[in-house]
Amino acid sequence: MKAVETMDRGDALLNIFIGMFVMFMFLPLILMMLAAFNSASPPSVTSWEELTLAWFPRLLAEDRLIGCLQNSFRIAVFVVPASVLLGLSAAILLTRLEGQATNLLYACLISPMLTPGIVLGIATIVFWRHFGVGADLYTTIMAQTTFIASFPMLIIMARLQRQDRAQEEAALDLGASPFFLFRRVTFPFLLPAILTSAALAFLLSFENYNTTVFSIGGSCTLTTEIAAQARRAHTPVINALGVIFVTVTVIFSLVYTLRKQWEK
Amino acid sequence: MKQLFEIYGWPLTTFFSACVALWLTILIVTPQFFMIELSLRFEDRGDRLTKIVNDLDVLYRDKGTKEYDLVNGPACNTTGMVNPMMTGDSSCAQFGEEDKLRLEQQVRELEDRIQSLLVEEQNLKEIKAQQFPYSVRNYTAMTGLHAWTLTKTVAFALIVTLIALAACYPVAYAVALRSGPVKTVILFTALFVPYAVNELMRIYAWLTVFDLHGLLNTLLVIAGFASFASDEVIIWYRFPGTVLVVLVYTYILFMVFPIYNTMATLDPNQVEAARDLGAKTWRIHWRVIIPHTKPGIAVGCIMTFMLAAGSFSVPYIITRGLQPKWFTQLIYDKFYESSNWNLGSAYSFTLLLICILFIFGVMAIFGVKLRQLAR
Amino acid sequence: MNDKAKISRALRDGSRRSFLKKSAVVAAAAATGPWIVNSLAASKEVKVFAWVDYVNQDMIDGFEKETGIKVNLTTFGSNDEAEQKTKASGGKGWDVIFPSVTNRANYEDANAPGGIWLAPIDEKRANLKAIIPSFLRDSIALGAVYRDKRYLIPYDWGTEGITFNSKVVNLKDAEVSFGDLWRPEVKGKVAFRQKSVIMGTGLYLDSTGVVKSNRMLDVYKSEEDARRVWSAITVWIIERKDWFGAFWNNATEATSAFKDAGAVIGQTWDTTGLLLAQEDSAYKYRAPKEGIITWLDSVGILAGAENLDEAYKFINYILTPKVGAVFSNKTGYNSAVAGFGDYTSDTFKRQFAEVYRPDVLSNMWWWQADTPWFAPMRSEFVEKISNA
Amino acid sequence: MRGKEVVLEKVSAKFGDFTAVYPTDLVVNAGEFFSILGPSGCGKTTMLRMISGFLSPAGGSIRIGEDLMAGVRANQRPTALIFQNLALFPYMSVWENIAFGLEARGVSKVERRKRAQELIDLVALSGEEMKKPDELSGGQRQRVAVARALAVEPAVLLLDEPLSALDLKLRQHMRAELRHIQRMTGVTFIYITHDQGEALTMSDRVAVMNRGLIEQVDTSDRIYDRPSTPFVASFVGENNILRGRITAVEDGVATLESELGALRGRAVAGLAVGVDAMLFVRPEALRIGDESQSDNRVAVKPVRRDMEGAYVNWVLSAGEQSIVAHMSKAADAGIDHDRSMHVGFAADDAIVMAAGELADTGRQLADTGRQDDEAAV
Repeated sequence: MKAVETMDRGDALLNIFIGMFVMFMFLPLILMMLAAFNSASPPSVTSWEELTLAWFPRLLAEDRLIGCLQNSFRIAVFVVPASVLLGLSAAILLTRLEGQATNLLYACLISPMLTPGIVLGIATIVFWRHFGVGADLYTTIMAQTTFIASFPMLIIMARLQRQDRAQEEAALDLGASPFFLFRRVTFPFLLPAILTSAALAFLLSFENYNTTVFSIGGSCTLTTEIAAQARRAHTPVINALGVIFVTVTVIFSLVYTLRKQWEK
Repeated sequence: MKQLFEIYGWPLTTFFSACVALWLTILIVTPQFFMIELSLRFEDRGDRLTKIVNDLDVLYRDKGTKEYDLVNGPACNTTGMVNPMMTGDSSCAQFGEEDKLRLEQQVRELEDRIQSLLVEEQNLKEIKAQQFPYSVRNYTAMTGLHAWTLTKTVAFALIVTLIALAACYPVAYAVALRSGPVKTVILFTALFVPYAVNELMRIYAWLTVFDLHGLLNTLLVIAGFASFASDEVIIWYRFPGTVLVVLVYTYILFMVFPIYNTMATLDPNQVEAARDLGAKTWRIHWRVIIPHTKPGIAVGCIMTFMLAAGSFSVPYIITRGLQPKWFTQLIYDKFYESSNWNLGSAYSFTLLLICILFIFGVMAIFGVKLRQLAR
Repeated sequence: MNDKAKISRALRDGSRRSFLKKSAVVAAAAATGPWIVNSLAASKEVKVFAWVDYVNQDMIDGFEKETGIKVNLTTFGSNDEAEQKTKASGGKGWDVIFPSVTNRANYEDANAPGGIWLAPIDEKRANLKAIIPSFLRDSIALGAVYRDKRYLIPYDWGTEGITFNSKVVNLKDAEVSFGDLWRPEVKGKVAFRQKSVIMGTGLYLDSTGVVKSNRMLDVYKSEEDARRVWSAITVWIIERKDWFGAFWNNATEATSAFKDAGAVIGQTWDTTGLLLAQEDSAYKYRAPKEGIITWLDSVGILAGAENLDEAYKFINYILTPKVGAVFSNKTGYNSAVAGFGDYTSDTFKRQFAEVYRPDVLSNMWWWQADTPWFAPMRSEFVEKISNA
Repeated sequence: MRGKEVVLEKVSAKFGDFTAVYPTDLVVNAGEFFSILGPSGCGKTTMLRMISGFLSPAGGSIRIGEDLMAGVRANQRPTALIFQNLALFPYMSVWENIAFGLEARGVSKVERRKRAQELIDLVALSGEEMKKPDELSGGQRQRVAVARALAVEPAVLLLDEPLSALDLKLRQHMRAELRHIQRMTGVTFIYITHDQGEALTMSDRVAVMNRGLIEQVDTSDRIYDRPSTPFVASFVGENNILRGRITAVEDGVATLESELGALRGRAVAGLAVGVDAMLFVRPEALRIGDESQSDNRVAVKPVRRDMEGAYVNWVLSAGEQSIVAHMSKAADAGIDHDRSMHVGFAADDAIVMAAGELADTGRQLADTGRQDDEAAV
């Protein structure tokens, strides 16, 4: 990238705009985090009472919140492998098949990404009710997998397209059985993409709300519980949770960015 | 297919195909089909059958109370704190033999009426089962109020998309083409952090701004336009603008990253070359950068529109019930409040259709193919 | 794909049934999924689906100590939510549920086994003798019994009256009215539930003669009457939309309407008013002279309950006078358990005497058993109010 | 000797309507270094893929040793393929790459290690065992690919232009190395290339292919000296092409009436009087100025003289026709540069055949005369 040598007025304006944009993105988050250290409840940054860390241990006492958090993990435990598996299968099929039918298949498999989450949730509960399966964690797993699987599909497809197909042929030619070939050649090649998509699938499952709230029936996940609490009387306990969320995210982003820079 | 078999062998190929087939049928196509099927069934709540069921209910209740009296004698409050009289005629009066006979007679009469109604109920049920079950009444019967809600939701989503596009283009441009390597990394991280923070948390964060004692009102008080004491502060949650702002905030990054990703693949030398050839800034954007970025812009618009129009979390949390409902909330109510899954499915499918139309519209405007969208 | 061909063939033949059967086979494999997910949960437990404030920690601890059965609690904020989630989960998610007795009809569903998502109460296992007899009797008329079988046991009753901050609006106890919500000085600071404000305001408009409704009993009479009464009331309310300060849908939201959203008066459940009054004596909860709105809640067992023994144990536990008193002390609702009053706190007794004066008790307005048109039409008008 | 013979009978290949290979009969002897030479798109890779099992022939049968290959999948054939881009596994070390085929056959790790080491020694890669392919030089990677293919002890090794990615020096070095390895192992090598230098230097026999047809199968010498079609003559080595009409065929010598007068050369079989024909004569067979001892004489004008080092490249013109002649330094010394002169050649050094399709490279010959360099690009 070319370094900008002279700063003209356009650049100055652009920089101001970027500054404002970044502030817009961060200000609410910072305010929310600050309120977690204020003893005032409901959370506030403007009526400051007392600096406190008391809201953090209170998190552990929120049995319901913890229960919902466990549900989030339970769901992810199924959604992540299912999505990666479906995404992987679709990516392999789409890369290897040719013709118009492939385009149609591709359009179908990518459509859940472009469908509003609530529609997926609704379709799922309507479908499963026919088989006597009620809305619960299970339907949420199904609904989430429907669209989350598209993401691994895209990631793995991108990698597959960069694959040297001669490698697979070479392996076959050397006497590898198709299964051995997949385990020893294709899978190792796809592994980075598979890990990335697993991480992404986890994030998507963990933070999903719009699909989940329509498909989960009477159960809860962390996000539905946060929404429920945010809607009614809320205490800074949620803010404390927010501090943890943001901190974890920042740490991960930094580690990720630094590692990428390091690799360069 | 042959190639697949050769490389992956039939067990793996069958397995992969089965996975995709399951995904396609059980998760994608059939559920949508079931939803549409449900939306085409109109539930008539004013027909004769419903009335009979209701009448039966009343008769059974009447009979039940009388039978209770026959067994237990007249109910009378003997213990407990208080007995608020509900039906008004319970008393502790003695229960004579004559009353008993009268009651038994009444119970028998009730039973007769119940029997005849049960027969009619059965007949009507059989007739109903034979009728053609489908109609489009769930779609045509959308009330003016709901149509207005839908229009408003779509309009809001469009505005959100436009604002996001206007705001994100310069940001993506600055990060992708206008910054040195270090600044790019910093900016990218700065954008990535809010993007990766839980969506609900980002929405929740705005409560600190809009609350009665939140940032906005405090600023107003400091500026002397309002005061907490006399309760002259503004209840921000009442204004549709709050939903708009938070929608933009929540989904704007789904616009930034697609645009950034495509823009970053542009060779900066192209821009330099255009500049060398004497092109003005706007012309460089119009002729070089925007054409290159088109797929990214299309994806950004589609994602932002779809997320904004389909957002349940933002209106749910931000309006706190003080504003007219969003279309998604309406759908939620149909499912979880007023027990009309059929109508809810119809509305849900309507929302889906609008999104599909928008996608095709954007693809036509930008001349982008579906394959190009996924990156 | 093969499956696609199957679907289209099934569609062409118009044999939806056979198609469903075929997809059922396909689904069978996937349907083992719920079993796996559920098996992650603990074994000996009772799953309770209750109003947010109904089952408190003391009750859970007490029950677990007495029986060793774990309580798995899920809460709901409204009858509608409870009904829809029950339907959505196929009556399987929970064992014990707490519907309002008048809402029993909403659990009927053609998709349910036996036509209703509730299980008939086994009167040998449930300790019905613990209930104040008049509740047991009158609950039949309100809907606890369906086609000769009892599905619900009265659990508690409560009221919906007026809560107000007496420092801001000072009302005389005997003259409180549903009309006070619309006084000029409380503009923009009124809290209410859209669903019930059209009943409370209806009672007020009936008493003043603006909208005649036979004390709102007309809305249960027929669809036409319901439409006439509710539309008139809705128009009247929407003309005063500037009065809306906060909407609530459950007890916690109602409390926060006063604490956070700046409401000074509201139509609330007794629990909200009484708990606020315990914290700040400026708050009062009073019965309007049009007749306080009264409801009877109940406890039942879901059709798909998996832990029947535990469910009956739980129900019998909460139907003991001591637990009834714990419940009342914590919530401000009134237990339907005979003899619970002996164990209630002095505050509860005092507040009860303050609110439920004899004249109030003789002039209560009871929610009636739901009719088929009631819920859909009410939600239609509620939408209008929400969208005003 | 562990190589096996490969026999193709009426083997053909089709992609849709396009025929990539016409029915072909071919016998590659056991332990032979056999090359298939042809321009890109001639069907030679298709041929290779049919032998290796990645493609099923549209017709005909392939036999390796005693076994018919119909229905035998690529991973079960006694062949090993070396890909143009080598297709080494980037996530495996050198020795793991080499031992891959053994691993696929379930050979124990100790045994694999041992076998891999033998091959590493054979291809002179000791010390590089633990490196990953991207840490190796081009030549080293080449050797890994060969060792990897040999590890499965194939009866036939198929090589798909494996040297094309290397630079000229390395390529020449690897030729010798491949030849050496082939001799050491006795495996049948079938080598595909468009580079005639490679084919001629390494091979026992060469097949020249054009448009899905094998035009000639012969030893390198005979391919060069006795091409049987115009294509082979123009594709392999440099040749001057003189067109004309046959006026007589006697005792295996044809007379051709051309713009430059009557020319005589050896006639290929079946040549008849009156047909349009071509006479091919190698540049090194031409003599300049030496008029007495030639069967053919053509008057020419010098156009250019390029000093090529070992010889001198003369570009001459005879009317419209451009003629190239290679002179040894000694012979060149006696040439008078300034006047018009004659070139002559013995009838035995020229070949006359019926006019036919020529290779693309033939046209450029007069201008460049440097096919090696071209191939290196």
